[in-house]
Amino acid sequence: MTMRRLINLKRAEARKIYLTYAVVIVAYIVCQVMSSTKFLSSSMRGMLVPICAYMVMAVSLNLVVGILGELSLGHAGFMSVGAFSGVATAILLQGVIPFAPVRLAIAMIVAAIFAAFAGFIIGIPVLRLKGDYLAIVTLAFGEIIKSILNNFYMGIDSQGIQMSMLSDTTRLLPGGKLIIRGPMGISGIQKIATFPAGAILLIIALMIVFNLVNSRSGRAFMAIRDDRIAAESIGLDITKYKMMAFVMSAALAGAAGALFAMNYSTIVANKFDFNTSILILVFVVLGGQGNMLGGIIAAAVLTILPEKLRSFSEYRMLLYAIVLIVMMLATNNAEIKEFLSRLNPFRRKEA
Amino acid sequence: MTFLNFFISGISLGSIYAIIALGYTMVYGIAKMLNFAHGDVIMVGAYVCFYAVARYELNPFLGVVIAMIVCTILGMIVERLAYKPLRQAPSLAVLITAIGMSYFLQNTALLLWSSNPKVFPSIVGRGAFKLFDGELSISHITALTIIACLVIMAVLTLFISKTKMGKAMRACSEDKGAAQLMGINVNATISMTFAIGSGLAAVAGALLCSAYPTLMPTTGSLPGIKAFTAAVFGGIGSIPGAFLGGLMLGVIEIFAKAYISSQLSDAVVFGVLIVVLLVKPAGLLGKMTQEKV
Amino acid sequence: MKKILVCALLVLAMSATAFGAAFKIGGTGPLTGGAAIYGTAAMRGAQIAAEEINAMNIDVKFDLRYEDDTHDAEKAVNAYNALKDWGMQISLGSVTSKPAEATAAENFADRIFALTPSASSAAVTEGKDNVFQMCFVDPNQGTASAQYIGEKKLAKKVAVIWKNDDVYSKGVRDTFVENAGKHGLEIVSETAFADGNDTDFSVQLTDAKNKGAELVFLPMYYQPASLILAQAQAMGYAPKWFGIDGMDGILTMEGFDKSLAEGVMLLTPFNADAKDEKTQKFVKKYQEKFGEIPNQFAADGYDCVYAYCQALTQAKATPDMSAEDLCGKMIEQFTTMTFNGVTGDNVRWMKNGEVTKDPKGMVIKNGAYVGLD
Amino acid sequence: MKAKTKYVPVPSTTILPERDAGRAPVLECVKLGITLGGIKAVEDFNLTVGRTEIVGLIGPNGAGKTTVFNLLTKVYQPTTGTILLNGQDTHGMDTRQVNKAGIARTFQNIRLFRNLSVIDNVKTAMNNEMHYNMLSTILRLPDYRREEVAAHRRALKLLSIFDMQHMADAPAGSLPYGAQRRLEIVRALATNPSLLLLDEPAAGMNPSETADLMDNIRKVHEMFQIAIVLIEHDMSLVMNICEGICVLNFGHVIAKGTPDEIQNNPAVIEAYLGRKKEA
Repeated sequence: MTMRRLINLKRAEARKIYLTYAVVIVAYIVCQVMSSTKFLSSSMRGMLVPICAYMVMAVSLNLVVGILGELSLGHAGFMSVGAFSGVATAILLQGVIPFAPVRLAIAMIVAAIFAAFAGFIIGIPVLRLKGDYLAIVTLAFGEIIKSILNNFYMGIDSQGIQMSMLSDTTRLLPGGKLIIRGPMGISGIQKIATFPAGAILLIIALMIVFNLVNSRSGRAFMAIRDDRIAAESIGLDITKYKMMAFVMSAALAGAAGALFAMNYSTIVANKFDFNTSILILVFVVLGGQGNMLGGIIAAAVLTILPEKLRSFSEYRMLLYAIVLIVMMLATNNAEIKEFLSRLNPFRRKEA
Repeated sequence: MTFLNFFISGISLGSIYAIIALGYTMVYGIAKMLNFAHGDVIMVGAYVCFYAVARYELNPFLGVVIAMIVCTILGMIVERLAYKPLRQAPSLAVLITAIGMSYFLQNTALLLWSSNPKVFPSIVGRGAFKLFDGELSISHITALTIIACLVIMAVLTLFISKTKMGKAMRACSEDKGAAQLMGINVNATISMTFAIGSGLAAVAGALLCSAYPTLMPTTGSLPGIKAFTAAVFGGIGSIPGAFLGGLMLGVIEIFAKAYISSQLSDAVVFGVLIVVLLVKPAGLLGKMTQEKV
Repeated sequence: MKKILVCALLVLAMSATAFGAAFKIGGTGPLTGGAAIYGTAAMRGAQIAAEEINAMNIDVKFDLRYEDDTHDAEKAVNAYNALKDWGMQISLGSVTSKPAEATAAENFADRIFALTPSASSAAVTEGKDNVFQMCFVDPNQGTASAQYIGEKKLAKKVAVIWKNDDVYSKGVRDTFVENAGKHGLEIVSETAFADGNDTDFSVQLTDAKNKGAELVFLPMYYQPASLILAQAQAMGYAPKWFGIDGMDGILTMEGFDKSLAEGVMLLTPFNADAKDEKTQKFVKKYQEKFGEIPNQFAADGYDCVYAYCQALTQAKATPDMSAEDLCGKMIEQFTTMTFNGVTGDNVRWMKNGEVTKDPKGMVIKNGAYVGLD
Repeated sequence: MKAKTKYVPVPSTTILPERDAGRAPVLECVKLGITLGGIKAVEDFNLTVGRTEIVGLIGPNGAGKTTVFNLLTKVYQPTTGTILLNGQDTHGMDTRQVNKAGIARTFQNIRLFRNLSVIDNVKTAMNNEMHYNMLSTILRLPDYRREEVAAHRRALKLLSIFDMQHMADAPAGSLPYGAQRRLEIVRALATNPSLLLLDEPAAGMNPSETADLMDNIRKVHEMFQIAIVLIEHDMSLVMNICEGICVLNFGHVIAKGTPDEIQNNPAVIEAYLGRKKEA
């Protein structure tokens, strides 16, 4: 018992982690029960998988923004790499593995590997920069990934996988199939992403991130965030740890991308643009940097919110913008926070 | 000659980026925030100018002045309502609020002015200076944009180095706490910065839509991001940097289209940006600040 | 106790039929964001048609609802699900291609019949027996354009400028390029643009000019096309211009200098200046209601609702039928019926959901469409 | 072996204590210099530190004391001169490598990992002696547990030297000022240095805190048998604790010697202590 206490984190932090797992699992069970008993509207049911994907994205970006303390504006790029590589894998495996969940799992793993590789390649130059400059370079890479995927063609025929850039010069043999079609993306995807798969991915992502945070690597990430110079002075390899966080985050984003893409019959590279990167960043910031549960809740709320605002028809997105601004003000302005806490009858008495 | 023509197109596009980038860089330099709503203030400026000129048939320059007034007020209101309460908040929170503001302006414009694209009347007509027997042509609007850009840059530089307000701005950009202790009203200074930045946005909007005359509620957002890139390219916070960055970005974009691939031009532009930042991590003209240990 | 329950149920059922006296018809489209022009137009066209039909003395009544999908597949599925929760019986699919592909898959899975006004990609209908299109499918437009230019000997050397991140533009461009050779056309210049760099076209135009293109093919919507025309004029380049249905609407842009579009040819099923009574009635209503001249999207939306009206009447369908029953009836009707609308006469549908109607070759003369031959 | 020395190491004026004589010194600086912004911030700096010596680096504000630390830890790369650490040339090394080679430091403006707990600050510094990999991290394999437990125990032990074990779980940023300074020393010690650089450890402390600190530094010195170089303005601390003192002014060494020698050195009195005496 003492051993456990020794290794394990401070109690409050541990409680937060267990709370996060508990909330996720309870929410999953509730949604699953409601969904199977038809209590959940089609609208909500249709959003379960994308919400899971966005939650994983929030967790993964939180690793970079909240834990490592670097701003990334191109996270959707990794989601995109994962989505395309994952879906392509799933299509290639269609004949080989008939059992969909296994195919989905393999696709997500392949997606994670591809995205991690992209993260590594991008990390080499990006991590030499700091602050806003790092942010703009991640934005640039996000745009570059989008631009490349918009010009990328991949097909398969009896001779194997064929690829080309700019225009379709794959010249597939009869019976071949063009899978990725440049700006037209991928069409006719089998929808094999399921809510349980999404929930499992989320739990895995949380496990990875929490375990990482409470380890020597996680401490190194946070040390770099808090004070880079001091971190160097105690012998931490800044580049190595930044890269580690970046690649891990990219891998999770890739898996989330695959999950997301396989919930729709079609994807295009333009889906994963600057706006999507920003949306994920909003989840992280609104949920509180470094706060996984907050990010998860923000992802759910901000995905459902525009749907719930449909009754306002043309004022919908306007209201969404206002709610977003007000939420940011309410969570970040000291006076408003004070005012809100005064309204809360259950607030703790401060000594 | 084709090369020269491309170069001029690049300069023309670049000067638009430059003029937008000036607004970004000013606000960044002083308030240390990325004002992602800047592109949308440009859009508002363009709409105001459009209605003044096309609907109410005012003189184009009067239209620009009205747009400047509207945008200046808009900029100050936005700053007061959305950014000022977050002065002490982490910079990311302000960034997200700016993005929320950007959505807000876009959707308000959509409701007010509908999604139908409007064709913007050029403020100086569609003519062009022809050189070398018409082999080379520089449109009036290009010439005007470049001149406007140079004038604005010169005025801004003078303003910042000579006037009391300008000096206060520089003080705020160096150290807000110290500036406050020296008796500078930091809030008023930042508010003033937004006013100037937004006024510039109106000019940028009128020029952008004169050069590329379609106007929609989303008109400002993509040029906004490009201009932001340009500002970083030149060294964010630096006024000559924004000018240089804008021009270079425009030229690179056109050359990439012409000589590499029109399909991959964006990838090339951003690729060049990355290479430049690797060689000069604070942009072309940015100051490298060493952290004091 | 039981009696009360039965009574309550009966009342509920009755009110449901009374309430359901109209067919619940729903569609998704971009009503906000960069593509809002298309979604809004289609929705308004459909609204006018629904109002007109509801005012008529016929059995078919519509309860129309449009949901915003911001031109995004994910949001389109959300919007579709919201419509499903509302009780949508027949669907207008989605307005734009990629979202429509996503919702069409849902339509197929849920057995809700869909007739999309303007989603023209071939993948929308591919493999789905209950998804139909009101507009031409993209590949057909490319083929038809190449054929038209070739047969009328409009030009030999052709340039293509297309939008590199757009399904619609890419779809038309692909078949155009593929078929150009067959009709004796030589593609001398092919250049592209994308969302972030759709303002300056000097490079594309210079390339076309230098390579001696006599005709420039513009498979794109009218907003970038208007920029291309203006910039070509500024640089003194005056080839023949050839557009597709997305070009329709260029003349009605507020502030557009119509002289720029002089001589532009386009294949479009709709012409707001057409003299026939149907079109004039529609255009007048649209203008009265929304203060704008309807474009092709609005016309497609309008026709969709009328096509439904005709199909439902002929099938003797009633609003209390389930979506699945209606789906079967609609498939039967749409594969056999002939429809006359503002976007064409003698419109018929093939089994795969594609429409067959004659594209009208139009040329812009003195700021108005004139039929080509 | 890349031995790219700019100068042949020559013995500088040594002030090694008796017990370290005959053992290779921990640190030898030869003609160290740096130009910052056109100004020669430090020039011709020679210093030899014995294996277990405590050296004081003093001088008026702006004399270049912290710059010397920054040179030793490679926050700045020296423009001229050589630094030998345990006989090894540190030329071309960066901060991290220098730390691995045996230098740990504290900072004048406290640089703790403010959002990490006290004990995590210490454990972070033990990173290089932990070896479990990513897989063990994520799956919590036995070597993760083993190494974490060992690190935890050692961290608590180190904290207890400074009597801080009871605040192990508090966020470092929330500690009182004196405790933050002590924590920086513990963190530096956790990297197992052979040379500890303390930059104004007593700054902002009251006399009784300073006295405690002095005891603690002695304790550390005894326990770990390491060399310590400290920058300090509190003369009582310097004179009490240091065996050798080096005085800097305007980037130049103006005097070196034992505390007694320094106290009586006219150049030092003029440049530094003299003013103090008058005051």
